[in-house]
Amino acid sequence: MMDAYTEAVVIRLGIAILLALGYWITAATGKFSFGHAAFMSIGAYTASILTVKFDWSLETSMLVSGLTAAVAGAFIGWIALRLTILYLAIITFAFAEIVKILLDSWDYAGGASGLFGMRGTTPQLLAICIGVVIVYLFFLTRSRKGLSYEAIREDEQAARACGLGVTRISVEAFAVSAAITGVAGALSAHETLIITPAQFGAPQSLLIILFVVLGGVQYFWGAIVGAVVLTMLPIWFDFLEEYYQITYGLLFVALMILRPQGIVGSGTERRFTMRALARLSPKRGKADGDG
Amino acid sequence: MADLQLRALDITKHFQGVAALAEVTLEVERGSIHGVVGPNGAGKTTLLNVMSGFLPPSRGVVELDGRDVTRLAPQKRVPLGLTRTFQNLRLFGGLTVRENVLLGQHSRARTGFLSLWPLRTAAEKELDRAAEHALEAFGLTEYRRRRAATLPYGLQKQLEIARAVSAKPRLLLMDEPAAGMTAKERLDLVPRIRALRDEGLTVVIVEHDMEVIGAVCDVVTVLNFGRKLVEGAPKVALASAEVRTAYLGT
Amino acid sequence: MLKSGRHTLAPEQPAAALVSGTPTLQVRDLRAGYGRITGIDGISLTVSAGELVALLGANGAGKSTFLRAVSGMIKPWSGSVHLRGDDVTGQRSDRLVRAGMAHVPEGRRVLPTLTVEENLRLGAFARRGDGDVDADLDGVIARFEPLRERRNQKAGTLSGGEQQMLAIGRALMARPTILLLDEPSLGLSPRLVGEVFALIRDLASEGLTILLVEQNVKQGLGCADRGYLLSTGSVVMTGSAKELLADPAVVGSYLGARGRDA
Amino acid sequence: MLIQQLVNGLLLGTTFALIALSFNLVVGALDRLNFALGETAMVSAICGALFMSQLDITFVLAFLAALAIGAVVAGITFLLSFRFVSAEYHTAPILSSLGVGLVITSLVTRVVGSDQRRVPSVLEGVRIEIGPLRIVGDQLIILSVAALMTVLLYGFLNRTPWGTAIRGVSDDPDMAGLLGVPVQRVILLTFVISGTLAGASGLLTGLSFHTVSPFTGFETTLTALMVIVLGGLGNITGGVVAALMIGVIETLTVAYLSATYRDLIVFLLVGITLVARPQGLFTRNTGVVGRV
Repeated sequence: MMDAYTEAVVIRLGIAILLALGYWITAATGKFSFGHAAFMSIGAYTASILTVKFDWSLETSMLVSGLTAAVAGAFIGWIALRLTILYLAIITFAFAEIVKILLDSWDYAGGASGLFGMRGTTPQLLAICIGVVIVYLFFLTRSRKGLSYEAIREDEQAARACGLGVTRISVEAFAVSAAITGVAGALSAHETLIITPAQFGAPQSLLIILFVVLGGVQYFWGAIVGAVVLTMLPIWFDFLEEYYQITYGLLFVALMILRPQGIVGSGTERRFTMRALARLSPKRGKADGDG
Repeated sequence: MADLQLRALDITKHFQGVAALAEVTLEVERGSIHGVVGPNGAGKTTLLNVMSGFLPPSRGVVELDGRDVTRLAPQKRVPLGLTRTFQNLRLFGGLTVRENVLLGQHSRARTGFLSLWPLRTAAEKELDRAAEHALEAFGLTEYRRRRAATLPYGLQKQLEIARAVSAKPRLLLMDEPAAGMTAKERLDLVPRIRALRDEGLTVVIVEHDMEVIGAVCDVVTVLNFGRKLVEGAPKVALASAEVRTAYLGT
Repeated sequence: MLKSGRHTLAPEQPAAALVSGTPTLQVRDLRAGYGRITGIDGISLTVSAGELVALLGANGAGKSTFLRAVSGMIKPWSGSVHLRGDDVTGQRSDRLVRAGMAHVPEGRRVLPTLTVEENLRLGAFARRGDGDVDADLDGVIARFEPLRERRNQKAGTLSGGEQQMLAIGRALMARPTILLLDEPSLGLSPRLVGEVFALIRDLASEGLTILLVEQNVKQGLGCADRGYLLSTGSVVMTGSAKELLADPAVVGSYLGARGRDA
Repeated sequence: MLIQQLVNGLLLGTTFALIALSFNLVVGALDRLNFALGETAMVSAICGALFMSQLDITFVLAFLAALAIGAVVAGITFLLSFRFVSAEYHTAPILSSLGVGLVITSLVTRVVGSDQRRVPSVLEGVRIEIGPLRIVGDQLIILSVAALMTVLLYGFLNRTPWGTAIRGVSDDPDMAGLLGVPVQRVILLTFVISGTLAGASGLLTGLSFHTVSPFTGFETTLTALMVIVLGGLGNITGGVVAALMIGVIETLTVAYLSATYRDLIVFLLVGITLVARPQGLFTRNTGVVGRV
């Protein structure tokens, strides 16, 4: 058994990983949402209402959360994904704000003062969720569907010419992404034990983006790296807590200038890594030279 | 009656009030190689974009095998047997050569919501073999793992055709396939296009290069200022007085 | 492809250059490219005052890359560019315009939402405050008569030929000492191609120094004093236009069937 | 009563128009959004308010200072979030300007505290009455300053060489460079002008509510985004018209429905517009949207 503190850290870490993996799916198609916290809050409120007011089990409520978030994601995706990246940014941005306003004035769910009465979650449940998502991503990235995500990220017109239903594929990716984010929201609500609309504001959305952008979009495990780094940093350096906004802000700025492709992966220059690896390990270098 | 595979009827396309195409009709016979030529700005590429679904026409109807496809999105025309290439290459530069070909097969593969189960069906194995064949046929096998963007220009052009053919189309629209090619590459292009036709493909070529058009086409349509000028066998059409005027001035 | 690597037909410096002293444009051993892909691999070239020099080669030979590296659109990897004796290697395009180099890129690139007049005036941006801009504007419009009635029309609505005229006229507004023209005939009908080359000849006969990049060897050499032939990023042959046109290797490799027909 | 609300709405709309112009200028120059402009407006407003209340500086000077601060902040944002960020990554400048926004907000709360600041009235005692309509001094200032700045901007863009250069860079930056236009300097100029407009909008909005808070940056950005989407991304005139519309709609909602529904109704309106006409209500600035 873990002590309570370790357990809390592990759960927080797990939720961050789940959020990052969920976001990675839409980022893989090149579509960046700026309001994923909205799907988190939809998931959190759905699950909490079901467990607190209807006494459902967390497992079932969690699945319903995922489904609700997926529906919301499909709807927003359908509006926004036919348009350009800037529009997608604006619409998702605004969507998160609408959800916040609606929750703020929804008295049944506690309004601005929030909802409480949840009974907690376990690291095991979280581990199962992450496991399922990782297995899904493992197969996804090796399938034609995963390939079509990359194709859309590269060139939408060419993808259309190849017969790819770009909107359908991106909406599907967006909905799956929202579902996973919704489940993460449900679990996080049962970890914090009280949820308020304010928790799911723009800073939360930005944090989720930062996980993936820091990690890199190229491989899904990059997102895990980003989530782990950004969750552990404030725990290791607790002085960051006070300056977290400035830190995150500066992190965004520095990252975009120095490594917009993230820690993991090499962006467009895939071969560059091979060269870097070749330089690091003499064996590989030789093999490269021969070939 | 001629067996028409593609009909573009009275196509008109306005861009901000300026007509790029005015009531142009193009009838493509099954199994033919149909050339579309004309001076720059004549509306050739616009016509090709309308036929492939990348631009909706302001007026007019596009029929594929007798079916009205005017409002159908480009990706929905692919399963009906229509694919295209682009004037300026549109490859997935960051993906490998083989992945580009696999994407060309998209409309033939299962891609539904749950289609990522790793067990591969016989049909999918067949597709993989088809991809290898396509690579082989276009001389790309040795580059299959290279990123498409790193290929030399000529091979990129080949890859684009290989990708388009991988959808097993019955009709291929080619937008200036000879653009940017050396004289030698242009000469190689002619038998290659003929071979596509001999495999049962109908080909529509938009092209600047009269030599390629003259050598390969069964029928040529000449456009000028968005209107159809002449149509007919290349020798006759290209030699007509109207065409000489359009190209050379008085 | 040519059999031998380098095939110099004439001395590097023609008589004209020796007379006028410092060449207008001198490029030495320029290398440049995109990403990791080499576009041009050590090109040296000289254009003397009043000369019309043609840079020829098939697509992908590196002609446009060369012009882009010379005019500051991309940073050269190594080598040097001297404009009237001053080292201008790797300088930004707007500085080079002020130093007297005007580059009309491939595809004309008029600014579509600006009017014809605004396009022309922007061509003289570096000369703001110099009172002759209005006079030059009238001069350019007099030269390209069809632009007169379109003066207040958005440039994006012009035809291809008109856009090419506007692009050249706009470059002249900077009062360049050297004009770089990248495939001015691209995408124009043969009739318009004839007009554009007549214009280039006129400009040259008025004494403007021109570096012309062309894919069409016959047209390009037809109006040039000297030519450089490029293949896969290097100069494979150079000489006077007459000599190059008469060389069977040139005719064989570059003109192909087309050249014999024409 | 309705007339009075309409006029109030138009007045609110003029401040929106300034911030929308500010966003649209950057969209035109770079096809990118500067998500820190809301915070830029906030900094200018807070500083202007402090100058007026603490240092007893007249409105005119405080306003000019707000413009200057907006310009400087936007210039810095350009250097941090755009100048050195690779153009290959479309979302990169969105993220880094959001980052700059976060930093601005935290810096302001750290330096001057998170209290709301009062903006004293200007031209007290001045009041125009036309029938039932009443316009007070503050509103007069807002209206005339916003109108003046809009007219000046139009004149600048259409009648001066630098204005033409801004539009040229917005069409095709590489080509503009080949014509001798110093592109990076022109883009910096665009950011500076856009910051000036944001600063003006910030202080004028503060003047209309008589209060400014360091947490309004995000809200301002959101409103501006709604306006420019409604008006067509990058369409300068469309943005101005949409701003006036949204100003009126917000005011009427608050007056006749409830303040809670204010944002909701605007969001819904924009959502419906997008579904029906993705390019916005007005014909877009061709080229820009296609390239974004």
